Amino acid sequence: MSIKETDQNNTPNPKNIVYDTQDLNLWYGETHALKNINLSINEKEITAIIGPSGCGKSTYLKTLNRMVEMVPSVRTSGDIKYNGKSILDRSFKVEDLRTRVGMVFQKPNPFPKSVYENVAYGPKIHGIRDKKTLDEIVEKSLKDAFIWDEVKDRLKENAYGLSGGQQQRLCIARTLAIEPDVILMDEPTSALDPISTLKVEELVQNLKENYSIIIVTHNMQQAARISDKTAFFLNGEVVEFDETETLFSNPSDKRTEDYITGRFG
Amino acid sequence: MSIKETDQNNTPNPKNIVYDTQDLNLWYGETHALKNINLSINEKEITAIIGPSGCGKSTYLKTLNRMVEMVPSVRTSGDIKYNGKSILDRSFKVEDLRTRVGMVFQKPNPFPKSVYENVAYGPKIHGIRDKKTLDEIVEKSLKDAFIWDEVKDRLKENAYGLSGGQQQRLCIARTLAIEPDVILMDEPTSALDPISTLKVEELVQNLKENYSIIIVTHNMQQAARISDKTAFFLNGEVVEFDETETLFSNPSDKRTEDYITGRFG
Amino acid sequence: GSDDESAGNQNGDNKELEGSVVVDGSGTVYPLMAKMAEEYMINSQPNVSVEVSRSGTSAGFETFLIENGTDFNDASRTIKEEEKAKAEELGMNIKQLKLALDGISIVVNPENDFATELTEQQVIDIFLGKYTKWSDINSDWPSDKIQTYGPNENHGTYEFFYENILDEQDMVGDANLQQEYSTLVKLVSEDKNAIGFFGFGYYDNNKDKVKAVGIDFGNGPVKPSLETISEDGPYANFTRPVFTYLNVDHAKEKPQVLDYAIWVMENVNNYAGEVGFAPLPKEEAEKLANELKELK
Amino acid sequence: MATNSNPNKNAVPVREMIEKKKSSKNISSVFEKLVPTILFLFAIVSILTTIGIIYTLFSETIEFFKRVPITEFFTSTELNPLSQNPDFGILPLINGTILSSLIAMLVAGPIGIMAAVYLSEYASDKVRRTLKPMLEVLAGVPTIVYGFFAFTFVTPLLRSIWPAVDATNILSPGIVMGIMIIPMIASLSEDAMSSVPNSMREGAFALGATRLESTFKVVIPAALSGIIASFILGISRAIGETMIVTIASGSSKNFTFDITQSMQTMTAYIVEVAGGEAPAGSTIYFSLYAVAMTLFVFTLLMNLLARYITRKFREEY
Amino acid sequence: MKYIDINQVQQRMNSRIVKNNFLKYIFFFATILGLIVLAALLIQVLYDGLGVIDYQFLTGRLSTEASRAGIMGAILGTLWLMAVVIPVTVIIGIGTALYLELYLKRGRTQSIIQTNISNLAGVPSIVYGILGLTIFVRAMDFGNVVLAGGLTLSLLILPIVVVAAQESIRAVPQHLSEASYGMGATKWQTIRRIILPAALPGMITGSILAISRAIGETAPLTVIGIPALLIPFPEGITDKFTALPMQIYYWTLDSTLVDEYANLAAATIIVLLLILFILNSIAVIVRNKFQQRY
Ligand SMILES: Nc1ncnc2c1ncn2[C@@H]1O[C@H](COP(=O)(O)OP(=O)(O)OP(=O)(O)O)[C@@H](O)[C@H]1O
Ligand SMILES: Nc1ncnc2c1ncn2[C@@H]1O[C@H](COP(=O)(O)OP(=O)(O)OP(=O)(O)O)[C@@H](O)[C@H]1O
Ligand SMILES: [Mg+2]
Ligand SMILES: [Mg+2]
Repeated sequence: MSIKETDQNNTPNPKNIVYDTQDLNLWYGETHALKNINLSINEKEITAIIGPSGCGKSTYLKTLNRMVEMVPSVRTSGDIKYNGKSILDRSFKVEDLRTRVGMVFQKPNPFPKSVYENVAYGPKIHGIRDKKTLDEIVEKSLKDAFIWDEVKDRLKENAYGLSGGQQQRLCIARTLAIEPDVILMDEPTSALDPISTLKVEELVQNLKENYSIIIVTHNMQQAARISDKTAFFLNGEVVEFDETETLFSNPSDKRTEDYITGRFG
Repeated sequence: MSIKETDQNNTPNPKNIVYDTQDLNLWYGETHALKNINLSINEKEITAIIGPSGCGKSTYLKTLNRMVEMVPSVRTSGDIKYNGKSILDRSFKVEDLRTRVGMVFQKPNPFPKSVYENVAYGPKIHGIRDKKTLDEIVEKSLKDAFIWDEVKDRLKENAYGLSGGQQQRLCIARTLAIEPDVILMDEPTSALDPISTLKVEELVQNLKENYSIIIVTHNMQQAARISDKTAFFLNGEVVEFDETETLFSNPSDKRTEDYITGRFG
Repeated sequence: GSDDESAGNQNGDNKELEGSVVVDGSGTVYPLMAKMAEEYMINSQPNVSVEVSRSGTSAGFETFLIENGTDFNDASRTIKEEEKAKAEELGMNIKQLKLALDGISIVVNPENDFATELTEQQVIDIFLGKYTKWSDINSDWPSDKIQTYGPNENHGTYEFFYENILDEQDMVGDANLQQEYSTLVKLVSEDKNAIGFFGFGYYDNNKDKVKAVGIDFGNGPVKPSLETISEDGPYANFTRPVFTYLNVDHAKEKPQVLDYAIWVMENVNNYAGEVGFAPLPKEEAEKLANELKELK
Repeated sequence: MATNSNPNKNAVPVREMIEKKKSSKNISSVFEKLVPTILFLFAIVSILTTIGIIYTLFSETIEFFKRVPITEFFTSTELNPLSQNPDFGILPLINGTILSSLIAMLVAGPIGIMAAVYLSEYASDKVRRTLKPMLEVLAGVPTIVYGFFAFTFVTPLLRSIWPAVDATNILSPGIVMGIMIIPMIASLSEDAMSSVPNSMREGAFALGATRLESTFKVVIPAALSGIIASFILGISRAIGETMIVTIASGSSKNFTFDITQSMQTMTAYIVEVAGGEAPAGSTIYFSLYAVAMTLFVFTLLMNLLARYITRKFREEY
Repeated sequence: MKYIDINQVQQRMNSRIVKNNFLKYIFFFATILGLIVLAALLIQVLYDGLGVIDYQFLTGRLSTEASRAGIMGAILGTLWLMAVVIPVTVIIGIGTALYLELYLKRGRTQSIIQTNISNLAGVPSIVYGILGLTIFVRAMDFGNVVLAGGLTLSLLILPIVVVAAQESIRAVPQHLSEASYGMGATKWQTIRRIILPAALPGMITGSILAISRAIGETAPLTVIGIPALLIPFPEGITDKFTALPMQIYYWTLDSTLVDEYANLAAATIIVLLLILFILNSIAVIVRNKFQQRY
């Protein structure tokens, strides 16, 4: 409940920190997947996370909305503050957190329902029943996700009839429908063709106006193109975290340089 | 029956042709996988087949012992002569062909039986029942496959207890046990570690004395190291077929050059 | 169909009754009881439901002799002392109603043309195993081994045969005793050296498959038939009565139970023959019916 | 609270509405906590069923063994529950059960495995996809129908071929049970054989083996644990089968190995006693539970054995 | 030095190939043998029973008189049984499956319950009959009414329903529930709105197949005790009843008494098989029609 107090409508300070990670460690059973992560993520920016496969990018992202808990063997230490509140605390309701923090997955995963029902799902589970309100939310979310024109005539059709790129934008619209503060994206374009990828990238850049976005990507060009800040992960550690321009043009760590020049990964 | 006449104990003419492929075309349903293949393969030589993934290398190899027929939708046109006999002819008995032409697969596939039984399997199905003869065959084959010393004390153990490299040499021994004329090998080392790979390569070069070997490989160095002749496949066609040395040092086709210098593939 | 349409209307007052009547007990009596239940519902009281089970005489008594037990229990034997004692213990009034007479029929394979007549003693000796071959009885008969058949110990018929005919002497060891009469009839009809026993109804219905043996009780051979089966007739030695027991308390509480009991005693002679039982002497049935009417 | 710093988001004040609804969420959060408890209660039913089965069988069986010595029960070949000096030997029933299951397996084993071989190794995809469901129809026919069929069709047919066969016998229900079990064995064995990787077959073919040789010398040995498990489950099924034997095998309590004769199985005995004259509290009534207990243990052991075999001998390819 | 004499190999080759081809036909024959028997069974049943089936037979009451016997009572009895079996098994079965798959942590408890369920699936149906007789008919004193029979059959098919439901839950891709959780849905909301709808076709198919098993079951009912003659139609779950398979059983047994009973039994089999056929077709249709592609 107290999340409200630090809502984005407070003093519009662009350097507001939305996520503050302190000494985060995470184990999957014996695997030490995240090691002493310290990261402060700003509001209304796009933060990219890059790094070779298995370095812990997805794990970190899933920790931010506590989705990682779905693996039974997970243990964590350290702290993550979301708008000042400690989210790793058991007393913190995950449902609350996830309502404020949306997530978009690598593979488009619409529900096997109609386009409309997909978008209306979030508002509905949060108790919005009024048909008119729902209609408005659906329309607005689909518009914000740049997909309204393509689907407005087939709202009643099953979402699986859409192309992969459309499905992914539908998933983004679905997330927008509950008006989160933050959107987490885990390689949202890796399953898409180049044209759909471009569309999604464009959309992400547009969303930045209203949302804080954290995006995991394999594709360094993509990180460079769209993000404000970039974190480079390696073996569960943050090797470097900086303005995207700085990180790509002038990395301060040798390993970062090796990675972005394609010497490994 | 007439295969015998061209058996390797005939006049030791090194330029004897063991396989002669003429205008071979092959379709998997609609996919045209092999296009107008013409290739003559010499006896007692190592012939390497290289090319990018999906170019039809395995398909061609499997056509040579008609294993490709296991895919129900396969159609072929053209002809393959094995020691002068047309093998694509339905009247040609595949079991006969496969007794003369052994095959080694990419992933080691020993039977889930003892080491001994693996090697004795071929002779047994061909009617050899005598225990002593079988013992001799097993020992000789394992020796020829350079694995006797490693397994002689565990002949009764299950073959799955062996390492990957040992399993692959066991599969080669199993093939040697039926005393084929030709051995087809489909990327026999791609699932092995470097040390095992070297052992298998050494073995292959030794086998050349007595057998005609056709080997598919992804690894151009390997082809260069061990083969006498090399065929370069691309999109189901033979782009170039020549002495290995010539092909690698002085390719006559631009595409071959691009491929061997790593420009694609 | 019913041959006596007026049967239901003889029943004094024509008051419409409803409710259920629960009958359990002997499988031998079952065909008769089921027939009457059905006719009663069709011709007399369509709103009364009479349900008939056939878990057997003894099992039936188990569910009869309890509080809220069944209303009737069919029995192919008289009630045992311990069963009577149990009823007394419960303070339960029960009444024995004799329904009809059954004749134990001795049957052989239809191909058997020699053993058409046997004396009572010969039958007993066969089932005691004193003869093993037909030729042991009569040297003219074939020297094939006799195979005996009968219903198993589950059946009142067996009990009667064992107690009253064999006088509680052990039956021959290799007798083929079956639970199902269907099986039994089949077995006898297909074994030319068979000799078996079962209720008259099963013989009556399968005259094409098995052949009854005439029994000489001292006055020449008698075959079982609706005429010869009676407690003082020529087939008396192999005749046994079948009963149903009424819970009198239920009869007093539930008019449909009493009504059914009266109807049964008034009509049983019309249906007995149809399902292979010989009728009671008229007076005996009437007497029971009148006793029941007094319960009203 | 106002969200006007963010005009774009304000067409519908979703955020605000969600926050408001949250207060009313308490009821649903109680429900949320209740759900696992309710579902747990459902899950407990299966445990209770097992406890119920074991408890009822056990308590009455113990009562039975107070009256009939356990050694007599398991060693006597005489079963005359209703005679004046009753004998309670279960061996005739075990004998009947084993014989009928044996006959069933002699039918279902070879035919089932041959069908599995055909479906897994020889049939084309299309043929397999039509034949397999058709075969499974056989498993869906109620056993009472098979009983009728055994009694009115198979027995007369057998008798016309082999006159020594009795009108009720253990052979006919055994055969029909076998037919009933074919789909089970075929289907489970086919699963086991299909999961043998194709590389095994390729290995055999490359050595010049015919399909028959690759099947019998490579595929079947590799799938053996699955095939054996399917056999054991088939036996378990045959042991527990009731109506076919009840109808078609008569009720003689013979201890004999002559399959042309009538015999009784454990299951048929239970039907006979439960449906016949079995006064509660009598020894014969308790014998029902003792036999049922034996039957339960038999089938349980078979099922555990099947599972053990599949687990323990699972092939690693 | 050659061990393998190519001449001998050649000679053997033909007989090996002939053997292979010959056995192929044997295997094919074995596969269709079951179907041949099925055909024989159907033909025999139709031959015996088809003549009996008419309006009177289907809607009439039971009778000892073969010519006027009808099976409406047995049909209704079977329907009433299903009125107990369907809700009980579907609710408990799906509930159990949800608990096992989604709430219970993998571990000892989970494996005990799971093992228990697969063992229950292998318990002979007649043992369930004894359980029903002891618990429902006697201890709970329901008597041999629909409720007792229905509960007995429910316990009998419960393991099948649970396993089928578990499989359909497992078939719902993880990423769908992740998406739902990712939007702040609670566990129950996710189950109710995402997992259950997606798993439902599979659950329905599995349940129908289990229910058709229950419809054909006879052994447990023989143990519970069903009246041989029951003319009134059952009107509720506390009424006594008879059911289609019981009627087949009684008529088969009594066919010696009255020959025509064999025809009545055959006719009842036709009705029973028809019902099962319809149910199975529905199951297949549900499976094919509502199968999700994710
Ligand atoms: N469910 C799990 N159980 C156990 N270990 C896991 C699990 N998920 C991930 N890991 C391990 O944690 C480490 C980090 O995995 P993670 O998925 O976060 O990597 P990633 O950077 O997202 O990789 P990719 O680019 O391949 O998606 C890896 O070593 C992985 O093997
Ligand atoms: N069973 C099959 N059914 C249909 N198409 C097939 C089948 N096997 C191969 N193909 C197609 O035939 C073409 C040649 O395949 P093939 O396996 O021979 O290539 P390859 O050169 O061996 O590739 P790789 O190096 O990846 O093993 C490919 O386009 C492939 O998709
Ligand atoms: Mg990842
Ligand atoms: Mg290949």
